[in-house]
Amino acid sequence: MIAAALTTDSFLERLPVLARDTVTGRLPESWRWMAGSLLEIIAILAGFGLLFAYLTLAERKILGRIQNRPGPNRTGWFGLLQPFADGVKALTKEDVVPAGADRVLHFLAPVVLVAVSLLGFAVLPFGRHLVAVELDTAVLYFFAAGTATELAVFMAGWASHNKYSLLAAMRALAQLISYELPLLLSVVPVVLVAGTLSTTKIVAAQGGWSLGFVPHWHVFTPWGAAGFVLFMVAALAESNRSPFDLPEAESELIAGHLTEYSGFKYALFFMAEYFGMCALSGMAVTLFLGGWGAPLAQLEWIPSYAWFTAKLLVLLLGFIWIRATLPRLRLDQLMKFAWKFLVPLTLLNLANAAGWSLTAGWTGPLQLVRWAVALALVAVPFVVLGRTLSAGSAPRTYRFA
Amino acid sequence: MNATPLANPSSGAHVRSVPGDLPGDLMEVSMGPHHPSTHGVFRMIVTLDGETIVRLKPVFGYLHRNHEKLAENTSYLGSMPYTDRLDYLNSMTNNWAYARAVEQLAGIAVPERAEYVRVILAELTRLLNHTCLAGFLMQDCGCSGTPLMYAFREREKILDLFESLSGSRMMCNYQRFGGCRVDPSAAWLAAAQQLVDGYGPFLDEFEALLTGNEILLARTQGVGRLSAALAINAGVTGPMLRATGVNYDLRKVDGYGVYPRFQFRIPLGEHGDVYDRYMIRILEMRESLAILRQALAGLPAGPIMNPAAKLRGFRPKAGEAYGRIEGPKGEIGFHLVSDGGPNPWRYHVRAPSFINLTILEDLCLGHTVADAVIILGSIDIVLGEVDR
Amino acid sequence: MTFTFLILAVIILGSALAAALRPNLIHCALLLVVSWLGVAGFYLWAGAEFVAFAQVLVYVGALSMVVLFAVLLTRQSRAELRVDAPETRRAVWAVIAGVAVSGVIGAAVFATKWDPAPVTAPEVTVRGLGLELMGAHAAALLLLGVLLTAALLGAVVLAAPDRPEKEEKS
Amino acid sequence: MLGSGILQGLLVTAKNFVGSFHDPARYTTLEYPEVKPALPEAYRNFPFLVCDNATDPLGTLRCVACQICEKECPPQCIYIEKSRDKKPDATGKPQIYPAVFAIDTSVCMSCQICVEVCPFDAIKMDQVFEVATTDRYAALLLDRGQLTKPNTYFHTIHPTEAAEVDARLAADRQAAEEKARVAALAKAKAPAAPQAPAAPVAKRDQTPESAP
Repeated sequence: MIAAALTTDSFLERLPVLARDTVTGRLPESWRWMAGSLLEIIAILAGFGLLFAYLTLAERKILGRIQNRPGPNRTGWFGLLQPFADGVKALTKEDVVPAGADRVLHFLAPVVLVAVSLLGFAVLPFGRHLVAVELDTAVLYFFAAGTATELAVFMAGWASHNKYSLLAAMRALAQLISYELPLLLSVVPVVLVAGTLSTTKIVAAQGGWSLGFVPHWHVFTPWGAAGFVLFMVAALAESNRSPFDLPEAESELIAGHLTEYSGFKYALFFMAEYFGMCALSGMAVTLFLGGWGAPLAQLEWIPSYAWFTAKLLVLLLGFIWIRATLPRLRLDQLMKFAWKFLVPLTLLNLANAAGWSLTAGWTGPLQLVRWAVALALVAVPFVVLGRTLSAGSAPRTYRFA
Repeated sequence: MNATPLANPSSGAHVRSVPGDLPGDLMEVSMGPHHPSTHGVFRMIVTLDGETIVRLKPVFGYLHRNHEKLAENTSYLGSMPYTDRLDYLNSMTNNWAYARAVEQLAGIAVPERAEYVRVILAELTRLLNHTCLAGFLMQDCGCSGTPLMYAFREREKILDLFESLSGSRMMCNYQRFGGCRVDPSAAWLAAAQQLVDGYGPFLDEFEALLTGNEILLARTQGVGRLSAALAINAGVTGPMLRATGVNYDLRKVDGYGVYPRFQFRIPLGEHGDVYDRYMIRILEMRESLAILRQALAGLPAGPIMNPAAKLRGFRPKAGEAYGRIEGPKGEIGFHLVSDGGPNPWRYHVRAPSFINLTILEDLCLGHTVADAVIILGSIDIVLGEVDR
Repeated sequence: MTFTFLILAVIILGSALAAALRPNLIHCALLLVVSWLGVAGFYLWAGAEFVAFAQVLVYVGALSMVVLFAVLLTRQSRAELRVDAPETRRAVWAVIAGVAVSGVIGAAVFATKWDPAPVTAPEVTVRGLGLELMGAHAAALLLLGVLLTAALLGAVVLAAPDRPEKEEKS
Repeated sequence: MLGSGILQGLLVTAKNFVGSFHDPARYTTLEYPEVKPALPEAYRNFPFLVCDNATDPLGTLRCVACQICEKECPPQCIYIEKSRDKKPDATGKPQIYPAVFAIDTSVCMSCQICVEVCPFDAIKMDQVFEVATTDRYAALLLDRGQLTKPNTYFHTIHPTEAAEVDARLAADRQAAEEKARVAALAKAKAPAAPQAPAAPVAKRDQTPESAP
């Protein structure tokens, strides 16, 4: 932690770090680092565990309100105890393991999935001094941890020894692999412009405001906006959420690779999905929305971790909103969308970002030219590729007899 | 490769991996009868080559309640409440078809007011059925229940109308031979008018949510294509037939009841795929609204029931009759053979869902599992009518 | 420091050995992945973070899937996943191959002069790595790119429907 | 442009989300146990036997055990046993009454055909829908005592129909008395005439229709 910055910030800002230091202060020197990181782990687990619990409730409430009904409001005041009720239900439900199942893998799959999806939180800068692990290659670490989820999904599908699970495991793998490419490629422009893989430095690169009220967040640049949208679409697919929730497509393959799971293992899978969603949204906030930066200079007094949480919640609500509205893609359309639409767009976006950083020096009228070229590089391929993608399908007109 | 029972040493359970006559890499999956998207107890044995369907064998009969034999031992009036249970979504149209068949058999005249009320109720049922179908189809496509909930919200308003008129939301048992059981009150007619006025905006909102949706266009266009020739040979009727471009709607062909007095159009599709079937039903709903407006405006006064019609001890003269109407799912008809007794000698229901379902395999070949679910959804079957 | 090195060595070798001996091929593939993770841990222990996470990204993420898909697609049913019982004739050939390979590696190991490990690992930043890669080793990087695209095109050709008469239904 | 349909869809769901907070049309849930549903007057569920006043349910029971509803009921869920003795009905005429009148509510489908065919307005449709019981057999077989409910209750659940039925019954009773009075007058006016044939039985206006 940069001790100098500690003193200048407001008390609220330094509160979490102070809390940790007072607790570890009592321990002998050699134990202090271990205790400190242990506290951080507990904080992350508790924080995101609670966020997962209330995210499930928020999802059911918002879905309900969108569908003109209240959502759960019987357990506790306004349904606030619903997550704990679900947790108890998941714990008390019998854990059935099918006869032909491969017991070891069947047990390991949810454990590995949750463990891996938790790894991502280590490098996310939640606040000015709140990053668990200060890594030079943080972004690479985050996506390296993310790829292991495929392994766990495969283990779940294969170990259940059930036709539906096998079909779904194959679908899930194909989807996860083909959407990993646009996910990574949409992050590369940020690394290129920020010049570093470390998340704290990326957030620092987005500090400051120009013209008094426009923050230097990447999302307010043409390539940044395009990159943000592409990243979010790929994140939707990577965490098996709405338009891409093929693996557990309830209308076709019952619960996909989760068919043979019940009880707490089933709940673990959902916990992993929500952790994955939170981690990817956290990374999106860090890369494109200026991490814990405040949108306006005057709002600096609100602590940085409050800004991070606010942006995270906005993105998560977006996930839920999309889930309530959009139908599901078919597997081949999913693949076509990834390879023929997302990957070319992300590559072009990379070129766009390179051009953007090269022309950083231009001023005056050249600035307009720079913005025009960058916007054109985003809009034109989108429209062209969009037209080829939806070539055959358009709303039709009908004749009447 | 013969059927090698898979000897699994650890558990000793013998699992048949691949049925005998299938080449090596095919996999047989049974979808149903407990499956979230088969609209009731219906089973499809699907043989898959990877994701594409190679063979599909529909299996139904799980909801067979012996309706036709039962009718041979019940009086003509006694069978009327059972017709509600055929296509349990549209009891009013089932009642009307049965009433028409008996009226033709016994030659009973129907007063004009009753004919108008029957048209109003049939068109309300068509709105109800098509809205529900659109909701279920989107549910199969993957929207997590949102369009379905909007559809059910509107359906409840129509069911409230049926309940305040006939006493029950879905099991109306409302039509009698020679008219209707209860005369709709002025308050009921005002409520019906209000519903009709509010339905247009709902349809606009529903179409805004769905019809232009790119994912939906990609999922439904070109899927489950039905050719006009196959549709005619298989005896398919209703929106499925009109989606292939064949202009056949009993309301225009037979001109039964007072339909000739109303101006309305029949939408026709060209490709006959799932998207056309969905859009035809949306456009039909708008036409039903037009009919409802005209019928509610022109409703004459007068008796609701033909006074000469006898309730009990009804013994039509020997003979046979076939009464049919354009139900929401297609041509629903009742074939009655009477031997002069109080019970029909033979009672047969021509159920549109059952006949439309016979071509399920032709539509699904070459498509994936996800498509088969949507194609089944677009055929709009109700198992009560399929199995009888 | 040597204690963690020992643990890592045990993990890598142990899982590799188990992968060789396990009858169930899927278990072998997954144990192989564990050994790759061990190698990544080894890189972390050596302080090369970039290589460690690249190893996890490439091997545990993508390559494990290739191995698992290969295992699944080439086997028809679980029964044939069994490995045949050992026979003496194949054991002899295995020993000969083992001796040959270890001989070559042994020669290479003893031939090189191991200078004592430098006191501190060189301070390597990602920027430095990037410049190095793009500077001195640019040719190798581009060659690798060409190789991978060739592999990709090969895969596409292989995966294309080999039965040309099954034309795409309009 | 790709995605415009999706955006339109998202707008619709957003409108519904916001609407559910202020627009009652977009918030259709009825919290059942706390808020009872407002049943329309025509609502029908399970029949009940009407008796004219609550004090003497068996005495004023309108049902005369003619067993027409038993024959006409499609699922055959009504069981009637005639009484051996007679009891005077509303107009004082001795009538048979049902010794046993049971309806198996697990079979009854509330189709109200029994109400339609009953010539004596003795059976009407109730509006009770909270009928859950723990016993699967005996509790679902309602006997005469459980089925009988007073006419006042009938007025509370089906006001218009009850009023119309009462008017018709009153008119019939009045016509019957009128006929009885005319007959008595004719008998009194001609005492000298040869002994008039036995006083004509006051025929009720609504005799059961001719037997099939």
